[in-house]
Amino acid sequence: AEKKPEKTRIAMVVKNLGNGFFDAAHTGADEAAKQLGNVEVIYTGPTTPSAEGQIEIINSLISQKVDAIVISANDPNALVPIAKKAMQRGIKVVSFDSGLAPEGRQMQLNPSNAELIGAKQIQMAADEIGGAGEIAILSASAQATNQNIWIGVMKKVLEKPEYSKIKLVATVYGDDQSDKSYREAIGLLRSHPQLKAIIAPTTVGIVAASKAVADEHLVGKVYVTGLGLPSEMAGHVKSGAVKEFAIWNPIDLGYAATYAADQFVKGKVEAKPGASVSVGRLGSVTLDANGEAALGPPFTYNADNVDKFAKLF
Amino acid sequence: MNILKQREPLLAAMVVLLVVAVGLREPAFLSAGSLANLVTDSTLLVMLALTQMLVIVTRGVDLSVASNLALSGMVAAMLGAHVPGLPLPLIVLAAVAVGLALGLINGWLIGYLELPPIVVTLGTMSVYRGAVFVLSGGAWVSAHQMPASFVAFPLDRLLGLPHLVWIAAATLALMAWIARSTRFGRDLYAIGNAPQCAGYIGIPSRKRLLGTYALSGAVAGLCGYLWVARYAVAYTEIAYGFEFTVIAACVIGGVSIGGGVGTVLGATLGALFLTVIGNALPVLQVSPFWQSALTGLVILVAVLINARGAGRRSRQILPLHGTDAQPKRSAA
Amino acid sequence: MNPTTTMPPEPKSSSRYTILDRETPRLRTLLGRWESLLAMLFIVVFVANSIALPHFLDLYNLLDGTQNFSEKALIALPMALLIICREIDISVAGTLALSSVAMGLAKGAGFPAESLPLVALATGTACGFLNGVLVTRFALPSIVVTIGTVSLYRGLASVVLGDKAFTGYPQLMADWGQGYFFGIVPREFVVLLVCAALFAVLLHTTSWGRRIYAIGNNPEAARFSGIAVDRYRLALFMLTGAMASLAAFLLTGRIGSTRPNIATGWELEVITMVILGGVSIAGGAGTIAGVMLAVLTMGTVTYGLSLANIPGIYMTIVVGVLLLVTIALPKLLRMRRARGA
Amino acid sequence: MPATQTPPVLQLTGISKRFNGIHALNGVNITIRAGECMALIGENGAGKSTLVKTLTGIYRPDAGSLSLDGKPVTFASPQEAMAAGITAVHQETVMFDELSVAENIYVGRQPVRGGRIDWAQIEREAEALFARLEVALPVKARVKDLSVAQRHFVEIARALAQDARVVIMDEPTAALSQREIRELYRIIDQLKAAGTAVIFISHKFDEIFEVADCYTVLRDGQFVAEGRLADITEQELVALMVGRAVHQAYPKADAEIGEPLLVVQNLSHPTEFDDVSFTLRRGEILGFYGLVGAGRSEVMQALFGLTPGVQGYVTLDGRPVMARSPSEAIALGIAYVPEDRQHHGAHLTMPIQHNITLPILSRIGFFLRGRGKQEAGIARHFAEQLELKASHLTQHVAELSGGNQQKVVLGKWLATDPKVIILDEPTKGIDIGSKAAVHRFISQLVARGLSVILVSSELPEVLGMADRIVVMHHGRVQREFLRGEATPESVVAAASGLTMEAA
Ligand SMILES: Nc1ncnc2c1ncn2[C@@H]1O[C@H](COP(=O)(O)OP(=O)(O)OP(=O)(O)O)[C@@H](O)[C@H]1O
Ligand SMILES: Nc1ncnc2c1ncn2[C@@H]1O[C@H](COP(=O)(O)OP(=O)(O)OP(=O)(O)O)[C@@H](O)[C@H]1O
Ligand SMILES: [Mg+2]
Ligand SMILES: [Mg+2]
Repeated sequence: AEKKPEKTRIAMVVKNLGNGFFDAAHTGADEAAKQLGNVEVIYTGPTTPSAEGQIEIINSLISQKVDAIVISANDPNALVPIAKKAMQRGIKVVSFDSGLAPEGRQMQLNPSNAELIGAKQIQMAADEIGGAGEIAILSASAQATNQNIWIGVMKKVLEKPEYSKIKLVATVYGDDQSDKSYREAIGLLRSHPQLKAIIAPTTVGIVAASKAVADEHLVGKVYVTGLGLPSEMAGHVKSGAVKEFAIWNPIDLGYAATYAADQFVKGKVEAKPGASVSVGRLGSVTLDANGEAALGPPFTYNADNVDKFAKLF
Repeated sequence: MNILKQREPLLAAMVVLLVVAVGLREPAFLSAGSLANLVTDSTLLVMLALTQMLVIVTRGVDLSVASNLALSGMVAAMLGAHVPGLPLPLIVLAAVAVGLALGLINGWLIGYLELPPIVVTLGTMSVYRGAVFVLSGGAWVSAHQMPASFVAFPLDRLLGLPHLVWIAAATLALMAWIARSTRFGRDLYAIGNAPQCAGYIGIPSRKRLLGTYALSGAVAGLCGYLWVARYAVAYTEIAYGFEFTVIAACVIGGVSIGGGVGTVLGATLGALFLTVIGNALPVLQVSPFWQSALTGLVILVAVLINARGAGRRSRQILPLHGTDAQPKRSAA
Repeated sequence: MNPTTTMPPEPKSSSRYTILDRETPRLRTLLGRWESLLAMLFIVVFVANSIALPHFLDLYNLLDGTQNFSEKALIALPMALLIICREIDISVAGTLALSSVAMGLAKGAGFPAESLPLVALATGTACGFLNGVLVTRFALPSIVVTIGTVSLYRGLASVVLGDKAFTGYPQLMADWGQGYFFGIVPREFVVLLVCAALFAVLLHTTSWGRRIYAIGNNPEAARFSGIAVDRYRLALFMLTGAMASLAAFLLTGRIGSTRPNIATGWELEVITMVILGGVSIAGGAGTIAGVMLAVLTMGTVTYGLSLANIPGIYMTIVVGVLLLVTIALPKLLRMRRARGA
Repeated sequence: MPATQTPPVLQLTGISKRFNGIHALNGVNITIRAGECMALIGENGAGKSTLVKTLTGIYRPDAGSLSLDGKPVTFASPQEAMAAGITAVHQETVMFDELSVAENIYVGRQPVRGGRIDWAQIEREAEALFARLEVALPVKARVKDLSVAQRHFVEIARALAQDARVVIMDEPTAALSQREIRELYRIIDQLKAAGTAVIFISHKFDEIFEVADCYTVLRDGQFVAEGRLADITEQELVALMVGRAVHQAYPKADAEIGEPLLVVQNLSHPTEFDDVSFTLRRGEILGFYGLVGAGRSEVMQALFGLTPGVQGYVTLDGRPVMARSPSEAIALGIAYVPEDRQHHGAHLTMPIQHNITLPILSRIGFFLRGRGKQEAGIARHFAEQLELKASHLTQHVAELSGGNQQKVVLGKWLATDPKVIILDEPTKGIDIGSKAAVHRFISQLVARGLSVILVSSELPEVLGMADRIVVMHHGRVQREFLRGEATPESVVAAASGLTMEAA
């Protein structure tokens, strides 16, 4: 006895609320909705980044009979059953940023591809330390999917001859808690006196590592790089602990994912390899054999441009 | 023999032993800088463990400290970020005031409404944490938004020691004085030993409990500012789950969950012990996947060592065999 | 079997005092019961949600919504018994994680699907056994022990899994975790109802249950009354571990994967359910009906909020306030009445 | 001896206090005079302790007024009562186990000098206080290491430490030995001489007549009578209190004593007792006497399977037994009624009926649903036998007066239908009427062929009830008396550790 609302309702389910990255993606989603007209964005997510929390939310979204779910998953597998159920009930599922396993979604939109992201981070580190020396990785939790993929890529990239003088001495996990990340960073500095760079592919980690380096008076001796948001990193770029870091544009990512979801809802594309999906002002992307598509390379920020972008996201 | 039976010296020995053992494996750990960092790193935990100790002594528990810390820290960070030119002391005062207010809510519910502490603080823990999100809209306050003096204060040095250490030392002295030399403090022990009896002899239990949770809240508020300044970032999830670390520090320090027993020295050593573990594991390059399991094991071992002989006490009615032939038991 | 023998066969000496068999039932005492208050709260919340939310009053949705709390509620049942017995178990979520990991390992080792629940059960019970032994043998407070073991259990899960995950569980598990009876009632919910009934019978109608109350009421006197207090405690810890592993079985089946951070933070939610259900943290009081009403109320509130797309963190506020209000309100009213009188 | 003319210190007019509709106190008028010791007398549940708590600001009366030195006062809190000079030794122990003896005396009002508690002064004053009381107690020791009697002295010291106008003692002698009771009398005399008013509550009439000057009788929360003890006999007093005559003589029926039932040989424990041997015959009452702390309770608890690490040889009915847990002991037919009813005896927030059936649940059945009638029947049987005063069987034990709680505990153990019942201070805190009921009940038990071990610190009780008396001292059996040969002097001497020749 439900009257189907006329608007297309697209729910954006993020890893956790209160995360600057996803807030920016939300901005992008709203932009897409405005452009498309007749689209309503429901922005939601659990408080702490847990798969169980996202499952609860999807459950309620299914009850609400939304038209599409755009999700950054906390667990590629755990969310598959519920996502499948959603798809059975006619809801389109598009994952972005941190993906779902293929059977649980129509499409995965990578901000960039993992190869590019991994290579980029190694390259930034290499540039900062002059191509030789010890480096270490400070990640989020050991369960973070995309972090793990990037770390895998980084390890592979390091096998290349041009990086033969760079040695990865440790991978540690700060669980995205500032105190633990800080302590782990200090631990790295202690146990590896020769350390030249810390790569932190997570925003809590890169912030904590920068602070640790500054507090230990190692600015200029140890460089921090990785992935972070300009608004959160601006201070540390200024302090000198970070020379450059990278991130893709989360606004674009949110925009594109929402736009793509709408395409699926309208039946303009089908989820099959090789399909081309329009992503509005960003052109179009093509699905690969896994149903994945990527936007572009990550963007690099440094002292020259960070302030400008800090105001945006 | 007697020394071994006391908790504090044993715990102190364990801390020293642990530091030395880690130092043998990884000499860098014993460098002056590293040890100084260890002390600095322990400060927040020490401060929170001390007030938690007083709370536990009254047979209570304050599960809301970490949420309180996050909320006060967020208030401080937002004041720093959005009210330019606000003098630092005022910001700190605001953080303490927020913490105090939150502590008073706990204290009122527990003292005046006589509700069970674990339930009350379980509730306020969720509420305070949620309030951080509501207040900040979920947004971060990052380093560049905070004034430089705001961020620099905790680690700036006075007479060679960071402010953090001075503040912790002052807290330690204050708590030692409260616990040992004030009626307020002694009343807490009486309340913890026998809550009903405390009422019979005229101890104003309600006021005392209010004061204890208020103190716990105020210190959590202070730590809130110190935390966000030290790590130069404030967001909803800071110090998530830290309450259990604080309680674990107390428990390792010999503070009895059953109330009435606990010393300032013990709580401090318990906090130091956990800090050493937390710092040693990364330095020793223990696999990150082992860290949680090892921490759990260490807590259990420390608690077991603490508990030796504290189980069923038996009395001594028979004359002791040995030197004293005649027992002096019935003194009356 | 013949209890009349316990009565000495001699003439009844009539006492000077008359003692009624039971209190004359008064409506006010009945209405003043916690369960009645909860039931009313539940009805209010339910009706309010039905009016305010268009998608709420839909049998499919409601039944699906039960999946959000079924596993937690399964752990809340033995937790209620433990708390009635003056103990507490903070390590349940760690036990759950470790049980899930054990199933993953067993599956990897080629165990048949039917044996996986047994593997989980064995692991959970073993975890509970360790808790129980530490508590009873060394006379340690359970909150202290389980703060330690929760780190240990979750830590072991992380040691085994590292940065990987177990996936690809057999269909059997998905059937139980995601499946339905009659195509509409989630199996998990049925499991919960059956377990709740069993627990209610155990606690409220058997001598075991009576003894659990007695232990919580006064453990020393219980020991003096010939109750093997430590054995009951140990058994309850093991039961809690076992129920946590049942939850692990269902949850793993529902989400089809195991990571060390599975079910993080559940212990507090479970304890909140139990306390909201009117189980006294001081021991000796509480009912399964209360706990189930609290579970349903909390489930309805959170489901309503999520249907309204209110961020999860508001739910924690609502649940926290609910907890505080429900325990504070009766106290405040009583104080008010005392002052008015 | 001061005459009636001494001025009233404290006057109670129309004091009422209700608990859930029950009048614990109902319009009580009492006058308390300086330099006098007033005995407050009443059955269990008469409202004595409630009165004490009302006077000390713990409860606020529902109606009525207090006046101190003629001026109306109200006590909103115990501090206010204390500040007005009213202190009490409560019936429940008020002790802080982890604090030192000295601190226990001054807790809540420690002297502060220069912003710090003056510990030296506290210890000095505590020592001076004990010197005045002529009691030797280590002031630095923690209270948890003291014996029960020593704790009582700490409580008394606390009441005396504050130069009170009115000192109330609610059953202060319950845990004291003969000699310690003498000490207490002396202290009360000291107080009277100093012009302090003393309210003395006890169920033991010999004590009342010895120490008090006048009496006030309460019954069911109501004032019944007052007067000078010199003008009344014990019989009359009892009649006032109970509202009828009570046969106080120990109703020791000459039961037929059969063959040995419980034989204990060389029972030993590393720290508590050593080489304890005795024999209990069928139908016999074996008294166990000793000073408080002699280790009698420990021996009994060992027999009941509560104490690990016990060695020795025990036979019941000729079969070797050594209970390793209370449930084993219960199954063997041994019941132990503990002396500390609050901690070991009663489940305070459980219904009376569930308290009574707790040890016999396995006999009632695994499923209890539908057996409520049966449970109530068992409970009712013992409640009536023991003249329990309660409004209904599902009432919580906490709501009963101290003595009635003791009756519930007693009923619970009788319900196990034991062969041997060990009663550890069964009449401690029980009023005289009920005490007679308990004694009558004990007699009935042995008449039915049960054997009773009666541990008691009350000499008349042991002498009146027991067929034989075992006297313990410092964890060892000092001497055994037959019924005929025991005299108060010889028994007390043995309990004090004097050798037979000296006795
Ligand atoms: N907290 C309470 N709640 C309910 N009823 C109570 C409470 N305290 C006492 N009563 C009731 O008030 C009456 C008086 O009790 P009280 O303790 O004053 O008796 P008592 O004279 O001291 O007896 P005893 O000699 O046994 O100590 C009893 O009927 C008791 O059941
Ligand atoms: N210092 C103490 N520490 C712990 N428990 C004690 C202590 N003193 C007494 N108790 C307990 O209090 C109760 C009363 O002790 P009490 O002084 O009567 O000693 P007792 O050995 O039982 O002597 P008896 O029964 O011969 O009088 C006993 O149950 C005893 O276990
Ligand atoms: Mg009394
Ligand atoms: Mg005794």
